[in-house]
Amino acid sequence: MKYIFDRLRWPDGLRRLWHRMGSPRWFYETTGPWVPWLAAAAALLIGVGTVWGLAYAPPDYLQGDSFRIIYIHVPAAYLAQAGYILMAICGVVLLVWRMKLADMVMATVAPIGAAFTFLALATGSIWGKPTWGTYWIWDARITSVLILLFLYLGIMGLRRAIERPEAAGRACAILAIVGVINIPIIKYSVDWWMTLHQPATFSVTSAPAMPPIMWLPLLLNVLGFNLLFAVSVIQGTRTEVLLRERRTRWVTDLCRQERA
Amino acid sequence: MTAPLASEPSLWVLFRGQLRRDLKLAFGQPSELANPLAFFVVVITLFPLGVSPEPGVLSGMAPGVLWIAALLATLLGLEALFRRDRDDGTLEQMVLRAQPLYLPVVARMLAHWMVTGLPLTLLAPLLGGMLNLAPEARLPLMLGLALGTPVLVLLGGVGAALTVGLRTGGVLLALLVLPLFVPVLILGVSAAELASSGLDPAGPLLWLAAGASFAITAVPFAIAAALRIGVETG
Amino acid sequence: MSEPVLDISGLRCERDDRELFAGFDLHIGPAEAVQLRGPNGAGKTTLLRCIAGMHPEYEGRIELLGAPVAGERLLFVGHRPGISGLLSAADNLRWHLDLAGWRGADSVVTAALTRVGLTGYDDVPCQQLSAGQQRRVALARLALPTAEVPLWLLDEPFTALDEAGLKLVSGLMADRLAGGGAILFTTHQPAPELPGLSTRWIGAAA
Amino acid sequence: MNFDSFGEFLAMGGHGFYVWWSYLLTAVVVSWILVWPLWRRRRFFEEQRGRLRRADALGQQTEVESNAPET
Repeated sequence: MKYIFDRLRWPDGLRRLWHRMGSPRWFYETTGPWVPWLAAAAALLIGVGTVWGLAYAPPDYLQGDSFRIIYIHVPAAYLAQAGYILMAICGVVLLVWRMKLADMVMATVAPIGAAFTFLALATGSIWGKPTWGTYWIWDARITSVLILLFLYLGIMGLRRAIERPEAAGRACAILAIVGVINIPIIKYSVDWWMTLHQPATFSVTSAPAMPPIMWLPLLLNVLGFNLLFAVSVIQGTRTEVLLRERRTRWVTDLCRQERA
Repeated sequence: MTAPLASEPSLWVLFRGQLRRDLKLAFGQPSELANPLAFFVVVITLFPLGVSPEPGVLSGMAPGVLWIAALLATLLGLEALFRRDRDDGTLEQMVLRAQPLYLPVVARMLAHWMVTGLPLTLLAPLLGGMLNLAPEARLPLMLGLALGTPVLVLLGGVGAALTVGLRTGGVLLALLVLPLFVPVLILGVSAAELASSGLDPAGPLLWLAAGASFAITAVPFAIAAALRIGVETG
Repeated sequence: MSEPVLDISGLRCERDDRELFAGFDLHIGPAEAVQLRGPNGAGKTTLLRCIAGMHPEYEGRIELLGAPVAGERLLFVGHRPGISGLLSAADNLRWHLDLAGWRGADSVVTAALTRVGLTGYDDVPCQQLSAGQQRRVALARLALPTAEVPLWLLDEPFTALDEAGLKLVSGLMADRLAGGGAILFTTHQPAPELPGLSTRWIGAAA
Repeated sequence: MNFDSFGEFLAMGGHGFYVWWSYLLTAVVVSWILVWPLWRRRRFFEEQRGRLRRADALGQQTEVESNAPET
């Protein structure tokens, strides 16, 4: 893969950018100014989307007002999967190009992704109570998300268990790649299994043809949560950069400045 | 400058040598060989005692019980898979010397499957009979296990390789690999269930066959990469 | 001077967040042996593992015959014997031949065991042998035809050996040097008499 | 506005309990996600500051460990 990549004709600028991106210091210094802007945009989008969704969108004709949980459940469920895929991509970058920064991103994404997975699971379960009359049902979607949570916990456990950070990074990369290949297989097998056992399950999120006044706030929240995810990953990675590079000159100098 | 080897290195010798060594090691310790099988039988015995001895109830849950017991028995055998080799240094010799590492890894997993997955598969119809499994489900159950246990052993091998140098191995290993076992469990159980309700089990069995061929091709690379980490420093 | 077998330059290596050595250079030519000396914890073992590719936390250049190090072109004897206690000496050695894909006959195994003074112990499980005998089984790998590789890395090859064992190992090393190989080894014992032997200090006591 | 009064808004057509719990939980988890790295970062700077102060007090060279090359 690296062989193919190295032999493609990349524009010089892109190639330089790619190599510079490998530098944790570059990441730390470049992304610093982005954070307030991203955070502000995230707050705006989520604020508008949530208020709109909670107060202005009409109730669902079947589920009434409980459907308003959708405005956080869907973004959380989406980020839960996106986070795992991001980890696997970082894993490939780490294994192929040995880019330390990819490992730092991967280490940061794991707990954040797990948090969103937990959130998707919890909101889904709370939503289940008014919809199905019980907090827990072995619905295909919820079951897959639960397994996804186990996968996240496995990666976090593995990273904690391995002492050398360098080895922990590559071990997690392997596990993330194996896991990401498995995720669609798990999802389809669970879906298929559930339909085999309880045909025609009432699916909560496939309400037919939502009117724009209902899906626009959802879109806003999905975008907003994406930015929120980006903010927390960038912040977390910046901290991770400092911790791992604590013995380099530039971090020591930074600590000195902070003191003044 | 240096004398060449007697001839070009032979990949077949590499594969066969590893397989022969691992089988010798396995059969050198009959108790370790028998433990996962005994566990399999004991777990299955618990279900009629813990749930219900009613033949009707048993036959309904037989495929699931047999598969979960097989899953746990596989898991039980995984922890020691690379540990002894790591401790006595043979693992680092294998990682250093074997070229490509893929071949001895496949041989290692094949040997492990021959002493765990294969006997489980052969034993399953007998225990299925004790659980009142429908006779027409016997063959699909065995086929499912024959195709599914290699996948379990391979995926488990990744977990075992990743945790080979760790003190907290056992529980972490279960957390790492059990979620990955889910599709195999579902496909294996549904093949047996479809057959026992008189339907065609070919669908899930074909999926299992596809999964097995993919796993045999791709997963040893992941195991090899994980083993390289496992022998580093320490 | 001929092309070096092992060529290390500007090597900097850490372990457990601590720098062991930096700016380390070492060149070993054919038929040369280098004894690595230094206090405990100086990084002798880590250096050997770096070269063998089993310690990735390093910066610098390590080349074997002008190419990145490949495991099949060196022979590594570490603290761990590389011998399975449940298998017989012969089975263990046969496996080491198999690992290298060696097609030849099994007679070389018997020859190697004879060379290390274990005639007749072929089929005894290694764990039933004494510590010194087990050490000899591990070192019998040096007498196999697959040991004819450009570089040997030996970590404390003389521990747990008696006078005769010591002679035996230095004899094997001398043979390899005569065959044009290069050897890098560590030891706490006084170094044996070897042609082309030099000493290299590592760590504080330099 | 979809609701006639604030009370109705809170009640969410009888589903208020579920809706508000979900949003509260989300608020908690999201704030944890955002605060945790900042907290870690602050703790890191405090630790480093302590180390630097100790190094300065000893009057030694102030480079903590200067052997790591610049990246």
